[in-house]
Amino acid sequence: MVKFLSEEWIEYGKNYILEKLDPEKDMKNITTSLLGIIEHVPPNDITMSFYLELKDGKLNDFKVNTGDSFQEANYVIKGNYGIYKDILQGKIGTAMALLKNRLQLKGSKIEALKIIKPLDGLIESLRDITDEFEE
Amino acid sequence: MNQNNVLSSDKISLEESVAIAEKGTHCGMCRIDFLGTGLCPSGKKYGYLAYWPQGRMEIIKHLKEDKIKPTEKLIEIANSCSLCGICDKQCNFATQLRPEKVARALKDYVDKLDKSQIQTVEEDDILKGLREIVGKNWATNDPIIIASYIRSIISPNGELNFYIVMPENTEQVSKIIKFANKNNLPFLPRAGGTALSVATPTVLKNGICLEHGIVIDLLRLNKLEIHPESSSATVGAGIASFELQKEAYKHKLRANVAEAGAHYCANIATTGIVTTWGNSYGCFADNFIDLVLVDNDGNIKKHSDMGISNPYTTEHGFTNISLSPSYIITEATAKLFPVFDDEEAVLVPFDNLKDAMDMVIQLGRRGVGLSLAVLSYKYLAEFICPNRKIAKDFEEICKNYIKLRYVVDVICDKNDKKIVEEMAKYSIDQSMMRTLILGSPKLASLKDSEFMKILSEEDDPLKAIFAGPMRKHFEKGLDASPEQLAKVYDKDLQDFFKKVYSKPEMSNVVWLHAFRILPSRLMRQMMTMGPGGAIWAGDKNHILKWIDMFAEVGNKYNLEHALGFISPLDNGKFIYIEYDYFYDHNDPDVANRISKTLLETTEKSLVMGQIFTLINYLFKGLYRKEHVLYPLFKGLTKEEQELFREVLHSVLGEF
Amino acid sequence: MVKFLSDEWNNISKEYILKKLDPEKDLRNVTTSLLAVIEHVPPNDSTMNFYLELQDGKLTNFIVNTGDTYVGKEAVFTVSGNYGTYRSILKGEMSMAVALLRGRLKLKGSKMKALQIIKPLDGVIVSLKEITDEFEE
Amino acid sequence: MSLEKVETMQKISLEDALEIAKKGSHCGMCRFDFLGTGICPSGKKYGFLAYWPQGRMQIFKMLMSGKVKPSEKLIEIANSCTLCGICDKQCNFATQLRPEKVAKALKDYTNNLDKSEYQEVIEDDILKGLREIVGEKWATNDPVIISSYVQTIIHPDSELNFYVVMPENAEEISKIIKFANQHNIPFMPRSGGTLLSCATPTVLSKAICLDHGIIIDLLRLKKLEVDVKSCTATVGAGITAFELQKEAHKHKLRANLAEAGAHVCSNIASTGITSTWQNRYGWAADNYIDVTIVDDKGTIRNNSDMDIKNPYTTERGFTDITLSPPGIITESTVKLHPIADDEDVILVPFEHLKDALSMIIKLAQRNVGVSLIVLSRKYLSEFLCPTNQIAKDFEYICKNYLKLNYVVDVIGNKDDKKIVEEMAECTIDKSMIKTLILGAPKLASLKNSEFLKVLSEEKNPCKAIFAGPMRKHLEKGLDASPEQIAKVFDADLQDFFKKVYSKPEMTDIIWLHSFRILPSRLMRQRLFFAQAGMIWSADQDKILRLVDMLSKVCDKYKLEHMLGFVLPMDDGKYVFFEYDYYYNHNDPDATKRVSQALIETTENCLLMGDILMVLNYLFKGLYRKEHVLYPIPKGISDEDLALFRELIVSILGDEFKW
Repeated sequence: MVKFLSEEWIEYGKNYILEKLDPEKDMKNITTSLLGIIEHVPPNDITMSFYLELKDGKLNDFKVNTGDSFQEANYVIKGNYGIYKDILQGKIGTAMALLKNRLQLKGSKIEALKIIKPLDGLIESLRDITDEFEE
Repeated sequence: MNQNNVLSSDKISLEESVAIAEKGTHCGMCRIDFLGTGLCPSGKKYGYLAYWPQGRMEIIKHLKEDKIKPTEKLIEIANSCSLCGICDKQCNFATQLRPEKVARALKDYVDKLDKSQIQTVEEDDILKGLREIVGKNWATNDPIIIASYIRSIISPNGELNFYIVMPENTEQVSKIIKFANKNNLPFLPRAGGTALSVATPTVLKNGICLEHGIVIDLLRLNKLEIHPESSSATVGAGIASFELQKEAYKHKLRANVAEAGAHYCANIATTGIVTTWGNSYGCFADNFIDLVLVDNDGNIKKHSDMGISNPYTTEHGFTNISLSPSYIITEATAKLFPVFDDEEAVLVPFDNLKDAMDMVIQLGRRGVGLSLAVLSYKYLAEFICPNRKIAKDFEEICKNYIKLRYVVDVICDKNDKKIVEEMAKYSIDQSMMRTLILGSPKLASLKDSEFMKILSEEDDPLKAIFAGPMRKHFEKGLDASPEQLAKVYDKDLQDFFKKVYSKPEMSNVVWLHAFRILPSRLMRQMMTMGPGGAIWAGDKNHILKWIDMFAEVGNKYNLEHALGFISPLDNGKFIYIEYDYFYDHNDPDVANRISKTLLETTEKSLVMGQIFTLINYLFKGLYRKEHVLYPLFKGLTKEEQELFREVLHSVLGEF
Repeated sequence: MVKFLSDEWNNISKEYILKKLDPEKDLRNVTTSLLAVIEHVPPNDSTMNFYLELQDGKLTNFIVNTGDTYVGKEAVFTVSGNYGTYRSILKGEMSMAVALLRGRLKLKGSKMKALQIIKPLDGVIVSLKEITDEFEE
Repeated sequence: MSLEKVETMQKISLEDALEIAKKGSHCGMCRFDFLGTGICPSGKKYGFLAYWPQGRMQIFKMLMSGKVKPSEKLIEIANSCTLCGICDKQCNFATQLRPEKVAKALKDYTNNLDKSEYQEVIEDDILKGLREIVGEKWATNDPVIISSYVQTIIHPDSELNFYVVMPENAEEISKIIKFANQHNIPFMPRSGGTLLSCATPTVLSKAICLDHGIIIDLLRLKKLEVDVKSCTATVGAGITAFELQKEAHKHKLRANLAEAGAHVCSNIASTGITSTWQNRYGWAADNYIDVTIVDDKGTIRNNSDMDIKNPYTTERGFTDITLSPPGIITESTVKLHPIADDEDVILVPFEHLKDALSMIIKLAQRNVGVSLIVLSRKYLSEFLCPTNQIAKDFEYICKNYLKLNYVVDVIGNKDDKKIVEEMAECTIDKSMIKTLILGAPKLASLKNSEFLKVLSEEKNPCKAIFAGPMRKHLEKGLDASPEQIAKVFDADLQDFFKKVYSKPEMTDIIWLHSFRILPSRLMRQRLFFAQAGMIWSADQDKILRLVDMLSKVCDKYKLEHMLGFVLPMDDGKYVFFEYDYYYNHNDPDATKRVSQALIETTENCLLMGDILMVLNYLFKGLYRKEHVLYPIPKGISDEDLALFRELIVSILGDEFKW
């Protein structure tokens, strides 16, 4: 078990997705990319982001990045550290976070919601491996 | 009638008070002075919900079930009640409950406590930070105070890790939001709370309520300025519809407002202002000249700012569902409209919906009437009658004896009145309405009478009673008077209600439409869920199908249900329909069926097409109607329907 | 006479404004600053800008600058437009006010305030007119 | 009456043709088919203004004054005219001119030219670039073609260093704008051109016209789709009010529109749509569901886009003057409104504005009537009467005999009609209006008759003649018929106009309110400048003071002037007024006086307060009316006035003095 956004987290995440998630069944063979911007990351109130790219349901790229320079992606979701934490701790679903404006979305809501389900699968996988957060 | 002797006894047990409290529905009528009694002194002084009658009723339930432990604040809350009895009068008018008895029980409970049982509450860094923004008195983490917000923003089955903060102005709201973000805490504004209390028993709970974090209670933003010179008003987020209307009326002006207790700004943010006046006063952005709002990053904006990104549009389509406001509206500049000297009410009774609907749409398109709606016998009965029992009998009489199932309800000037009267075979005028209001108990009592049986055998009972020979007998028979009506209230309140009903406005239909104090009766001791939305008025059969659908689903889940009202929008191009399901909010099983009904009717509506459902309405009131309602909604495809279910389930969970 | 936005232009304009424009009469002792962004500067379609600062009607700062990086300070007014517009203003074909009102120059900041100093600024423009004769075509 | 002589002869001298051309005022009525004649074949084929009747008239003036030299294109322009005579019919209805004679003269003139007199026009890089975007045919730098745009977007004194380009869609416009910016060339869209032709003779000319660069003629954006289900229409920038209304009426729907020749999209962008239907159908953003705009960076956007800058608001205050549209509207989705089966019209005559005003505001507040307006006797005469002379006499009669100075003009359903009738002492009904339209010439001829003298001695002449015993006599006396009215037109056109006036719609006042083909008559053989604004209606005396002020200033500058109309908007909270100065656009002294009156009245209105002047809402028709009209303008201070004058000077140049 590792810490959210740490190097290991990325590695675990990658492997987990590759091993546990079936591109067809779980990921519906979707091809898309998602940039998650995480604001107010403790302790130093910094901004971080993770970029995730799926090709035909296979994980193509998954990386974490610190600072305000971001990568282009089909969908950009933005929210504070707390909401990501809630999502990864299973307190709130991604869709719900969107509809409650806890996560702000750049890009079509309709399209985004179409990939919510597979994303949920991914989130769950990350949920299982993430246990440590900045307080 | 065991409740009655509860009410008459002076001492009251905790159990009995909880029995009262559980019937409470957070209609919020105890927070506005709609009967001229003045306001609950402690609520006015301390602000937090906990110090208002509805708050005390909420608190006592959770003490009883040990969900919360007493704190210092509890003592203050209990003692702050002067037992002045204002709440009993207000609550009785709307719901026939006696909150003061609950307050008294709470005092007894507190008196019995010994100091050791009282927990002390620590101020943590978050609270410190909030207090730096709003001042010591106006931020708290006291569990008792927090508990008073349960069911009207906090879900009943969560922990109470919240903060309540009561900012005074827009700048403070902005600071609070920035502070919340920095500390990674979610936040949600609370105004009247009624929309939240209606959603809480249902599956929407998780979506609508705040799971933890900061409750921003907006009650203190009570700026209210009328500008007669430009017939507009500046309205703070803490101002209720009733208060705005009262000010406007002083200048012979009228605002387009929701139910008396609803806060004007919050109402714009949630559904936009949906009223019977909508056809002439507008909907969505029509209602305001400008808004001041704070976005989710804490930035203060105005709709009139040029630099901001388009504040008048929203994503189109059925998946565009929002479960919380994207802004907090802290101040609105509302449009006001002239009140004419020759305004009157005219009601046209119908025994079937189709004809009533035809008429209201035709009137809407022709711009006849200021307020224009079809009301069902259900609304008529609930609004007019002083208590549930009378309403039930009244309803049955309408339905089964006089076949008064719908009324086209028009408020208009004398010219429009002529027009309506020419279109109608006969109508119910002001004085007859007054008779019905004051005579409703007597009428209800005639339920199984000969008079009614004879009447029902007339080929047109409605005509006979409202325009025909029997009118005289009818009026005489009801002997409608404040005295008569007052009799239905608890002994100790009868004098008061005699005075209340002697006030002309209490039986003045125009006034009642403008100030909207009666809809609260839909929530008396029970809960209402009113799905519906705006439907394109071009195809009347489509509309009737839609309404039938609501009825079918209601039957399927055996719920008490009825059409509420129909009112034209956008020059009669659309009509707004509310269809209501009534249920006991303390019964988890029925609440569950309500949820299913809500989802099923929404899905069916979307499949039907040309319908903008309540679910899509939520939190879009501040946009231009042109961007919300157009292009017309097409019916969902199979695949879209799938998607819709997926979305809802990932939001609301399977059940 | 020099070329628009050249170093000489910058220097001469400075002197000229200081010498020829009376802070009180011509510039009405205004204190303000103006950042002018010039887009599509030929031949390479580059972006330039000049920053101009008046203290009580005295010119305290005047810098020309190439590329999208602006002078550090935030100007009270930022006007942006393409090279052609500035050219016709400096050639006296169009007044700055008209350029603003026609949207040829985009203004950041209050139009009301901007127009209050339009006269003094015109003074500056006129002086720039007199020393500028060469443009990229 | 030298004109009549001219018109009867076959061959026409250059001088006589020039006479005609000069009288042209670019009303644009020759560019759409409002009489069922079809439209000018060459204009339809070639598109550029030069190939339309109004363009030929302009070109002819330019050639005669030597401002433009012949070019190859001139031959094409001259020959493309088939002398089919459609333009004479259309133009005669509006202005009584004979453009075909000018076309003939232009043919003669070109035939007599010899090759050496033609200048050669070469394609430069800019033109090449433009043609790559729109295609060879639709971009030009030919001076003759360009000269046809003079007075409707080009200032008469400016050199002709322009390009004209006719894009087909938003994408092409976007490319054109990006191309223009990249080469530092200014550009400006042109639609109907009427607004520009009205401004050109005045001080506003330099500020409004394009100084040099690219004219984007939007005529080819012809999309027009009515969606009956949602009561909306998608309208391209090349569509005129008349064309949209015609489509809408096919479905028993009505659009809220400006004058017949005005283009719908540009009208939204410039002043917003002002019409007699405005109180019910709304103003500014009320009129459309969505618009597609190309901004001045060339970006294409819709007002329904979420991530654009707030498209519904504007700066306020008297210094907020805008002289060009916020972008080019290439397409708009406008609202349409159902037409009630029992729609009827009713006119209430008034001697005093005060009474007419209070009636109309009351009606508006109570939402009575769909179309609602106070018309002055001036508008009534100009609209109804086929020629200037007849209009003059008609107005004289209204004023001196009938004391009919204003009418409250209401279109509504039968219920509305009843309400108005109950309020009014006497009214003019549909059939009487038909009589007045067809009988106008006869009525005018009664100017000094006994009949009218007798009538004028009645206590209430209007009542006597419209509702009283004399009505019969009047109807008989006027013997109103297509035959009668046709007589006033040139001999060779009388048969045609007999047919025209036999068509029901030509005397159907409701149709005329919807299709608005009559306002063009305000521009017949002369121009007018419309000083307009919106005034808060709570203080009705103030509105009267305003009108009084306007007329005093016009007297001071010796202008023919009259209130045009007053109409309620925003539920009667505001009224929109138009006050017109009429003048000969060929008389430079007159135009100077018009300009002075324009500025002086504007200043006075700013000082009065509660008024939003045309100078301040020009090009704000896209915004939400709430953000344009509120807060209500306060009267300005003296130092503000000084600032305003400074501003005016920097717009109009120092030659403008007080």
